[in-house]
Formats: sequence, C-alpha cells, structure tokens
Amino acid sequence: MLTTISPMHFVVLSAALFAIGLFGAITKKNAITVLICIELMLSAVNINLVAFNMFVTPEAFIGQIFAIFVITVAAAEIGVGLAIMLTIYRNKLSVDLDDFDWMKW
Amino acid sequence: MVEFAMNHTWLVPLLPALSFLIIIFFTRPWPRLSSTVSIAFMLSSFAVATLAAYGVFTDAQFKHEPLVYAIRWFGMEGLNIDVGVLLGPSSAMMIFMVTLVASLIQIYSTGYMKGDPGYSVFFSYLSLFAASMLGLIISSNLLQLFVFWELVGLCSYLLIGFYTHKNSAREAAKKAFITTRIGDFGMLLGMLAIQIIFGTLNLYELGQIMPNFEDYTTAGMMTLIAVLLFIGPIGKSGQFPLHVWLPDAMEGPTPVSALIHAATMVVAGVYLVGRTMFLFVEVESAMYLIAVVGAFTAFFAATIAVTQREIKRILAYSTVSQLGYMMLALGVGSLTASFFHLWTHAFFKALMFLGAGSVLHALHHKADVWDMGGLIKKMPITGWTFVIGGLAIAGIPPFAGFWSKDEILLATFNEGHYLLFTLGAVTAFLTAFYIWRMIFLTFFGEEKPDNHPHESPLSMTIPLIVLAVMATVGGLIGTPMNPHWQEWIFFGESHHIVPNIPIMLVSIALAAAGIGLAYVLYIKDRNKANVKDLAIRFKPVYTLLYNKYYMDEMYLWFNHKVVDGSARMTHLFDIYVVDGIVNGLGAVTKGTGGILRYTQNGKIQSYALVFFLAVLVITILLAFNDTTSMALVLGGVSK
Amino acid sequence: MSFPLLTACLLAPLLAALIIIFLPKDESKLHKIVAVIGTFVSLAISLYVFFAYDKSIGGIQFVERINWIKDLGVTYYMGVDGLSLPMLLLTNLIGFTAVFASWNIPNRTKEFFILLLVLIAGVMGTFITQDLFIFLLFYEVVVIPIYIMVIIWGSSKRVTKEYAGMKLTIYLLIGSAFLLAAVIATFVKATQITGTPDMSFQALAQVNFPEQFQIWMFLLMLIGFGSLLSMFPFHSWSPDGYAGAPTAVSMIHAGVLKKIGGYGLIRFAVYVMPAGAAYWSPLIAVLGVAGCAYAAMGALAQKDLKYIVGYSSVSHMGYVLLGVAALSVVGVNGAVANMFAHGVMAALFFSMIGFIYERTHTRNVSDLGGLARQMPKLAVGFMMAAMASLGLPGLVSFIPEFTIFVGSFERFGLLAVVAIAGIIITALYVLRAGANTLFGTPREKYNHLKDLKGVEMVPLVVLGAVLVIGGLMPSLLFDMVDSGVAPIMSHINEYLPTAVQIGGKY
Amino acid sequence: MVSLSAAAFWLLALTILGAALLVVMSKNIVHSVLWLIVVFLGIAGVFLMLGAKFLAAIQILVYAGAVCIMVVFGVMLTQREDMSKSNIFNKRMLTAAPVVGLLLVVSGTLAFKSVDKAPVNGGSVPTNTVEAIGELLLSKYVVPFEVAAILLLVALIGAVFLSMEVKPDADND
Repeated sequence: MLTTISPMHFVVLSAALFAIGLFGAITKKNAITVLICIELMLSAVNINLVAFNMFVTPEAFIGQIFAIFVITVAAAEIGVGLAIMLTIYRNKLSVDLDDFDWMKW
Repeated sequence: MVEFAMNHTWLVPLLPALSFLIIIFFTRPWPRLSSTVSIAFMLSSFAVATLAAYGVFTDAQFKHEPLVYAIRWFGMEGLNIDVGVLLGPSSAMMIFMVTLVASLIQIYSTGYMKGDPGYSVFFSYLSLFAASMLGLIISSNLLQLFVFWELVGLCSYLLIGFYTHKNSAREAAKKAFITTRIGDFGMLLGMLAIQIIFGTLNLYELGQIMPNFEDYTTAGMMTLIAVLLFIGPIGKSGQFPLHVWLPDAMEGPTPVSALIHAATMVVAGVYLVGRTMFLFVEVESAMYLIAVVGAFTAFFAATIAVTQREIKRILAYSTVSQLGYMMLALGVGSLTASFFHLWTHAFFKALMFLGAGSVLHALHHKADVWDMGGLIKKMPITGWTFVIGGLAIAGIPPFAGFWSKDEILLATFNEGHYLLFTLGAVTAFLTAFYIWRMIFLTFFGEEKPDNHPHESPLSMTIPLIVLAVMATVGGLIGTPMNPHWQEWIFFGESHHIVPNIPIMLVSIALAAAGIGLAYVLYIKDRNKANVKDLAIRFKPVYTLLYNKYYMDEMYLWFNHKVVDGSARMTHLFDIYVVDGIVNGLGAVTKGTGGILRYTQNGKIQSYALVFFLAVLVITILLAFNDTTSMALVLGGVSK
Repeated sequence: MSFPLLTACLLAPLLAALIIIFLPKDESKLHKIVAVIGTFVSLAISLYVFFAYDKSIGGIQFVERINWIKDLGVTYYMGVDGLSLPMLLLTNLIGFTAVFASWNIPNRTKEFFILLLVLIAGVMGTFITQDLFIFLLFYEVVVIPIYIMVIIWGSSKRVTKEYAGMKLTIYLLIGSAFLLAAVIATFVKATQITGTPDMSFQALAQVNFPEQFQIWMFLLMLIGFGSLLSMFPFHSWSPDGYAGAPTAVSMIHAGVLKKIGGYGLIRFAVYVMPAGAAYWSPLIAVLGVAGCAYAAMGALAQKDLKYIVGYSSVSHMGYVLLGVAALSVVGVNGAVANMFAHGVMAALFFSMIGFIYERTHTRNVSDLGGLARQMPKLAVGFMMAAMASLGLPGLVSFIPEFTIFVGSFERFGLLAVVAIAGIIITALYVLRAGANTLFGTPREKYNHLKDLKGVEMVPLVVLGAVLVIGGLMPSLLFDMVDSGVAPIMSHINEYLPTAVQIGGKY
Repeated sequence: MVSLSAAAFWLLALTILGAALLVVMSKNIVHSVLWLIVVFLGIAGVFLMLGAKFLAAIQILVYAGAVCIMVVFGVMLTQREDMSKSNIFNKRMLTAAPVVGLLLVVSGTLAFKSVDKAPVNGGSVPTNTVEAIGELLLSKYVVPFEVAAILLLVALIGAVFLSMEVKPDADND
C-alpha cells in the first residue's frame, strides 16, 4: 500500500484535491478565491485523466489530450471569470459573493 | 308563358331578393330609383305569380297532385335536404295574394315614407321580406320552409325596429324576435323528430308516408311531434299565449304593419299548419288543441280590442283575433274555410291598416281614436274604403269577410264543437262592435278643432281603392252559390258545402247587433256618457281588459326576475365558484411557492452546495444499493 | 414531388415575420403591408387547396413527407383532408382579416405583427400536419405569442390584462400537459404493440389498443382538448382571456385556436381511441349541454360586449362537443362545420367590437346605444355576426347547428332538447347586446365618430361574404367535411351500444 | 523498502494537499495565490511521474505562470481594503464541511472497493510525448483543437469587452 503505487493512489489524491477545492468554492466569500478553488477542482480532474492515461491507455494519449483541452478551457474560464468579476466590482465595489443574490428573481 | 312561370316559380321569391341586393349595393343613395326598382321587381314577381296561379287553377290535375321539383341542397349519410318548389292550389293562391298585396303596399309606401331618411333601406327590407315570405310559401321542404320562416322573422325584426332611434321600436322588435323564437324552438324540435323518425323533410314525401305512420312510430310520438310543430305557428301567428309581440309590432311604419299583420308573416303559421295538415289529422288530440287555442285566442283578443284606444293597436288585436278564427277552422279540419278566411282577411286587413296609416299620416301620428272624429268629410277616399273594410271584417254580406267567417262557423258547427262555435259567434259580435266603435270614433261624429286632416296623395289612395274592391268581391268566389274555392283548396276530399241558413242569419244578426251597439254608444250618445259610466261601473273589468290581462307585465316579470335572476346567479356562480376554484388553485400554488422561495436565496454557492449534496445522495444510492448500479457508477473501472 | 403547397402556405407568414424583423421600427405602414401580403399568400393558397382537393377520392392529399426523427417515428408529414381543410381555410380567413382588424394599433407595430404572423403560422401548422409530434409542437408554439400579445396590447377591464394573459396561458399549458401525458403513453403503447415507431395519426389509428387503455387515455385527451375548447367546467379562461386580449388575438383565439381543441378531439382522440370515445361520449354530451346552457345564462348577465361574446363562444363550443358526443357521421359533421361557422362569426364579432372600442373607448352595453345611426356599416357587420350567432338560417351557422341537433337528438333525446332550448337564451342575449348597442336613441357624444372606411371594411366584407355564402350553399362546406369525417367515423359503430332509435317502437 | 516512485508520490501528494489546504484556509488572498502556485507545481510533478512530460511543461507554463499572474492582477484590481481579511469564510462552513467530507469518504471508499478491478494493462507511456500528442492533435483531434482555439479567441475578446472601461455618460444600448 505504501510502497507500491496503484491507480487507486492517484484517484484518492485527485478526490482529496477535488474535495478541498469544492470546500473552498462553497465556503469562501471572495469571488476570486472561488475562481481559484475551481481551478483546484479542474486540476484534480486532470490528475485523474493523466493517471488513467498511463495505466489504461498509454499508447492512445486520450487522457493527456483530454487534459490539454481541460487546461485550455480552464484558462479561458479564468480569463472570462476574472473579467466578469472586474465588471461587477466596478459596479458594486464588492467581490463578496454573498452580496450578489440577483439570481433570486 | 304559363308553362314557363310554373316551371320557374322560384323566380317569384328570387326577383324581390334581387331587388334587395340591387338596392343595398347600388341604388341606395337614390331613393326614387330604389323604390322604382323595388316596385318593378315586385310587379314582375306578381306577374310570374299570376301566370303560375293561372296555370294551376286551369288544370284540374293539380287539385290532388301538386307540382314538385327540387334539387339537393346539402347532404350526408343519414341527412339529405332538398330545396325546391311545391306548387299546388294553396301555394298558388298564396303567392298570388302575397305578391298582389306586397305590390300595393310598396306603391302605398312611396307616398307614406316620402322624405324619410331611410327610404331606400325601407324598400330593400320590404323586398327582402316579400322574398322570404314567397320563399316560405313555395318551399317543398320543411327545413327550407324553416329557413324562410326565420328570414321572415329577421325582416320583421328589421322592419319593426325600422325607426332605430326610438327605444320603443327597439324593444318591440326584440320582443317580436324572441317571442317567435320561442315558437321556433318547438317547431325545430318537431322537425328534428320528423327528420329522425321519417328520414325526410320533403313535404310531399311526408304527405305520402303519413297515413301509414304506424310503420315508423307510435301514436304518442306523433302527438308529441304535432304539438311541438304547432308551437311554431303559435309564436308566428300570434296565438295565445305568445301573442304579446304582435300589438307591440305596431312600432314599425304602418305599411309594415299592413304587410306583416295582414297578408304575410302572421299567416305563415296558419299556412304551415295547413301545409302539414296530413300530420295533424292523424292526431285527434292535436287537432282539438289547435281548435281550442284558435277559438280562445279569437275571443281573448277581441275582448282586449274592445277597450284599446290606439287605432293600430285595435287593428293588431283584431288581427290576433282573426288569426284565431283561422286556427279554429284548421282545428276543426276545414282547410278550405281557414285559407278562405286567410285570403279575405289579407285584403280587408291590409286595407284597414293602410287606411289607418293614411289617417296617421294626415294627423301627424296622433294615434288615439278619442282624439279623432269626423274625418270622413276631409278624407273621403280613406274614410269610405275604411268603412268597406269594416263591413267586411264585421261580416256583413256581400263583403268578403262574411263568406269566409260563415264558412268557419259552419265548419265548427258541423263538426259538433258547439262550445267553440259559441265562442266564435260571440267573437263575431265583439269584432263588429270594436271595429265599428273605432270607425265611429274616427270618421264620424264631431270634428276635433285642433286636427287639420287632408286627403292622402294618389299613391296612397289607389292601393286603398284596389284593396277595397278586393275586400268587396274577394269572397264571391267561395259563396255557397258559387263554390269555386271549395273545389280547389281543401284537404283530403273537397267539401260539398250545404248552406245552413239559420247559422248565416245568426252570423248576420250578431254583426248587425255589434254595429248597432257601437252606433248607439258612440254616435247616438253625443257625450259618450253611457260609455264612461260603463267604464266606471265595471272598473276592474275595464282595467283588466285595458291592460291586456297584464300579460305583458307577466312576461316582463318572468323575463326580469326569473331569467335575468338566474342569469345573475349563474354569473355569480361562475365568478365565485368556478373561477374561485381556479383562482384558489392558483393561490395554493403561489402560497407554496412563497414558502419555497426562501430556499432560493440567489446565492450561487448555496446552489452549488445543494447540487453537490444531490450528487452525493445519488452516488450513495446508486453505489451502495446493489452491484449492478455500482457498476453503473464506476463505469469502465468495474469489469 | 410536386410543389410543396402546404409548406409554402405555412412559411408565407413566417417569411413575412422575418422580413418585418429587418424593417425599421418606425415604418408601421410597411409592417402592415408585409403582414397583409404574407397572410394573403396563405389565404390564396388555402383557397386553391380547398377547391383543388378531390372530394371524390378523399383521404389525405397534397402530401409532403420527410423523415425527421427516426427513433420516434416522427416525420415532417403535411397533408390535408376534409377535416383539416375547412380549418385551414378558416385560419387563413381570420388571419388575413385579423391583420386589418389591428390596423389601428397604436404602439409597437413591428413586434405586434411579428407575433401575430407567428401565431397564425403556428395555428395553421396544427391543422395541416398529419403527425402527432408536429401537431404538439405547433400547439406549443402558439401559446407564447398569445401571452405576450395579451399582456402588452391587451386591455384591463373587470380583470387586469396580466391576469387574463396568465390565466389563458396557464390553462392552455395545463391542458397540453394532460395531452402530452396521453400522447407519450399512446406512442409508447403503440410502439410496444406494433414494434415500429410511427407518430402519424393514420398509423396510430391502425393500432388496436386495449379497451381499458383507450378509456383512460381518452379521458386525459378530453381534459386536454376540452380545456382548449373551453369545455365546461374548464371554460373560465375564455371570457376573461378574450376581454383582456387585443382584437386580433381575440379573433384568432376564438376563431381558430379554440378549434384546435375540437379538431384534436376528432382527429386524435376519437380517431385513435374509438372505444374510449364510445365510453365517455355520455359525459361529453352532458358537459357539452351544460356548457351550452350555463354559458348562455352567463352571457345573459354580462355587460361588457367582449364578455358576452366570450361566454357565447363557450356556449357554441358546447354545441360542438354535443355534436362530437353523438359519434355519428351527422353529428361530427355538424360539429366540424359548426367550428368553421363559429370561427367566422366570432372573428367578425370581435373585429366589430374592436372597432367600436377603438372609437368609443368603452365596451359597456349600457354606455352605448344608437350607434347604427352614426356608424351604419359597422352596425351591419355587428348585426350579421349577431344573427349568425343566434343561428339565423341563411347564414353559415344554422345548418351546422341543425345537423348537430339531428345527430345528438338521435342519440341523446332529452339531453339535446336542453341544448336546443339554448337557442332561445342565445337569441335573448345576442339581441339584447346588439339592439342596445346599435339601436335606440343615438348619443350626442358619439356623433363625431367615423364609420368604417377603407381597409377597415376588409373584415366585414370578407367574413360577411363567407357568412352568407356558407349559409346559402352549405354543401360547399358539408361535402368537404363529410369526405373527411366519414372515414374517421367508419369504425366507431363497433364500439357503440346498439343505437337507440328515438321514437322507435317502445 | 520504499521504492523511489512511491516516495516521490507521497512527497508530491503531501505537498499538493497541504498547499491546497493552505490555499483554502489562509485569510489573506495573496497568500492563497502563492500557495496555489505550489499546488500547480506539485501537480506538474505528478504529471512527470505519470510520464506526461509535455503536460507537465504546459502545467507550469499555463497554470503556474499565466493563470496565477492573472489571478494576482485580479486581486490587485479588486482589493482595496485590508489584505489580511481579504479571504474569509462565509457562514456555509458548517453545512459544507460534512457534505464535502462525506463526498470524500464516499469516493475514497469507492476507490478502495474498486482497487482490484482497475483495468491496468501494464503498458508504458511512450517517451516522446510531444511528437505523439502533436500528431494526434493535428490529425485525429483537429476539430476539437480548432474549436478550442476559437474558444480561446472568444474568451479573449469577451474578457477584453467585459473589462473595458465604460464611460459613465455613455448610452448603454
């Protein structure tokens, strides 16, 4: 268990990282931190993808290529997300997510 | 020529219909042109009708077999309706009479309606009315007849309400339409039953089938059909208790009253019963019902007429009464007598209405007979023709009314309905009295100083003269000495009339007595003191009669309290119960939503939390339930 | 494959709507002209199709069929028969005249006409498709424009227009929810039985559904189509909705949209579920009669013209239900023809009321009176509609009513008598409304009002002409309807208890 | 005997998880961002361990480089108050913690349960990953690749558009 590395290890690592990211995303007030935590979650997914790429389909590179796309999307996401945060901040002078409850209506 | 007219009898209603269209769409801005078009078409229709009638009455084969031709109107499996022409002696007589009277009335109207803003429209309505009425007469199919029946109703609605700016005209028109509509309801039911049971509505076919009706249905059903069908004529021909619309219909221009009350619309009911006689004769009780309704209506309306003051209202009740006579004749099985009276009545009643119109025209629509008097000096033609009409309706020989009324009384007597006969005889007395009361008050006696009457123009007096001639000689074709009428127009077998001299004498005596009483009360007694005394002494009776037995008030009460009341109840039920349930459901939904909305705080992190909670729950449910669902969750990991 | 006429008919208003989208929003004249052209093309095509349809062959003609969703058996299946043709013609007649009836709307003409054209196309789609799925699709398309039009251009009287629009929409959607459940169940069951998915009405009608299943499904469909048809007691949206809606929407809604309910009931419910129809027909008849009498009484108590016509249309739909309940060729023919007749008449009625309201800004009968003097042409139109409404022979609605009476009297006897008695009440309230609005002493304050002129005459002329032609030549309509209804009703007799002949020897 | 790779794994795992916890827990957002870089670097190490050299490089370039810099800019532009309280928890802590914990337990359990079932096929990743991935991206996966390119372009334009300075008196139509 401790000495040999199996796919299970990576899965658990990934799950733990995902859980930390999720916890942060739900409980932090600052919107930018939430974005950061979402990045953590995406990275957790990437670990999983790459790990299974190695253990299941090493020649086909499916996992790795998928991970590349995830990184791409994540980069785009954080770019747009930060831009939105900036705009909101400009109007509301706040990045506290608890101040934003417009979804009520 | 004659052949052509008989095979194209549909031209008779079509020509006035065309004139209606022409006036409405083209000539409305030019009143003179409109009336000319209308009269020209009416006269050509009259010509066709005369030729057709000539053709019928010169060929003995039509005595028993009418000429029928029809085309399919619409149809489907189980319901086929034809439209066509049924030309027999009765319909030939009717189209001749209606086209003649309608032509005269149209000519009269050129004078009466002169200067009215709705002149053209008036003529278009008259044309449409004539078209509908003529269509009704020649219909070969009950549904076709019903179509024209309703169109006649529509036209009478339009004509009664012709003075659209008068509220009273509006109410009267509405009343006429709705009251006759109640009758139509019964008639429609009867027709439906006939269609369903016998599978056809063609009058001729029904006439063939009806003697063997037991192959189709029971006697009880036949009685029901007959009674239902009779409700239509009760409404249309102003029989008790649906007569109330008829006196109110006087709100229309006087030529309309003449057209509707004398020649056409009101006799449509009588005509219908005559047409479907084959059905009624199969049911003894229905015939008796008709006779009783007819006799009662005749008597009932005559008593009201005795106390009325407006000239046209008196004439209206007299129409109701005379229609009762016609029904009575039908009820005792004498189509001959009924149609004979219809024929003579058309002339003398049209004459009297037009005469009354002439009087109103001269007095600027002052209608109370007590405000008139001595008019015969200023208006000789109107006056003397009116007197002829009065003699005719009172039943003084040799004027037309005598022969037909005598025929009815005789038929009633011969059938053994002595009670009904008595009613009829008393009515004859009352008729003579109230008509002559009116004549004496209007045309004789002292002149009233504030009246400045003048004789009406030629266009109005010529129709009066023609009608007066007809009212004089029109009955001579059916006297006991000269029974042409009886040879042609009959149901079943033609009656060989045996003149009953005592009855004839009784009838003459009653008429003379009526006239005499009127003379004593209204001419001899210059101050009318006796009359006033009578009115005071029998005040309850007088008030009851003067208020027409409060029939109108009863209907009004029923309409306002019962019908409107239940309508209001329905409305409230709709708003508070039906809609209440709907809105209640809405409120429940809204309330639930109001509670649940607190879960929607609009904060995205809460949503994410709930989302992942759901993921968790689903995962647990799937993963730890059984092996297959676990495989589903683990996907490719599990083999 | 020949020129896709039906698709062209369907696309013409949509195309017009698309053109209007790209027009500047101030050019209201241009919007109207484009809308007129679009609806006119549809009208012309549907007239052509109506008269080119070969009644002697019958069946579905002008077929266009393209596979769409294979797994669900959905095909783009357009075609018309004697049942859908009158409805198609009706839709386009009313659509065309509705454009003219809304000639004077004050604001946002661009959006108004876009929505109106979409609405017309949607309604048309339900009638010309032979595929159940597409039928539902178009049905849902229709709901949204109506809601928007009511809340923007509507009028608030007894209830606010928002309430009216909401009520209308929610009723229609709830109805369609029941319908959707029935459709899915039917489809699944049919696929289980036959093995091949097919959503066309004809294919579904071939399937032998178990009797119990049919009974339950028919009930769902009855609720669904019934609430669209304003069947008692699901009718209360109808008067409120019409009162709130702008003229054109009232016209289309009362004129054709409601008819989708009746059409669907015959085309889908009765056709596919004959045993269910036979089982529930007494209930339909009772509800129909209740609707007739109840709504007529309700109309009698109303003061607002639009409410009167709203209740009256509920009452007339009662007759339609009664005709359907008869489940005989005669009755159903009458029901279909009555839908056509009522559509024309209601549209004329609403357009005239719309014109009156535009001019006097009131619809209260007691505030009106003597308008016939000031506006004779309008009075003619109003009176024609009123007379058609009370079933005057010579106008289009009499023969259908008569036919319904024959059909229902044959099957239900006394029950039908109650409905027939409704004609008296109808006469009472229609004449009251008509006479008190048009006749009587003219009022000073309305002296300056102008009569109908120019394009405002179009609804009167077109619909009035149809009223009269349909009344004088009923075979034009009935031969068509009969060719469509007869095949649908050909099997129903197997499910009916032996017909009781009224007046038979008992 | 602890193998080299196992030691590396444990080391990296501890680094990653510890740094991630610090990211979440620290009250100062600047510290969070700094710990984030550590996490990303750790993940790059994991990638290397898993034979994904190219991905490791990208991870460092994109995440540890670009993304973190961007986040720092974001922080700079939005934080004007006291930095020490810039990154606090909200009141969902108490509900979120059990949910997340349970989620972790469940997925861990599942992972343990499925440990024998993993379809390990025992092959190894080719060493020249860049070449292989490059070829695959431009042949088999060319369409997603292009779509991703467009996505980036759109995101770029969108970000610029959104964060553009809006003049207060401009008509917003």
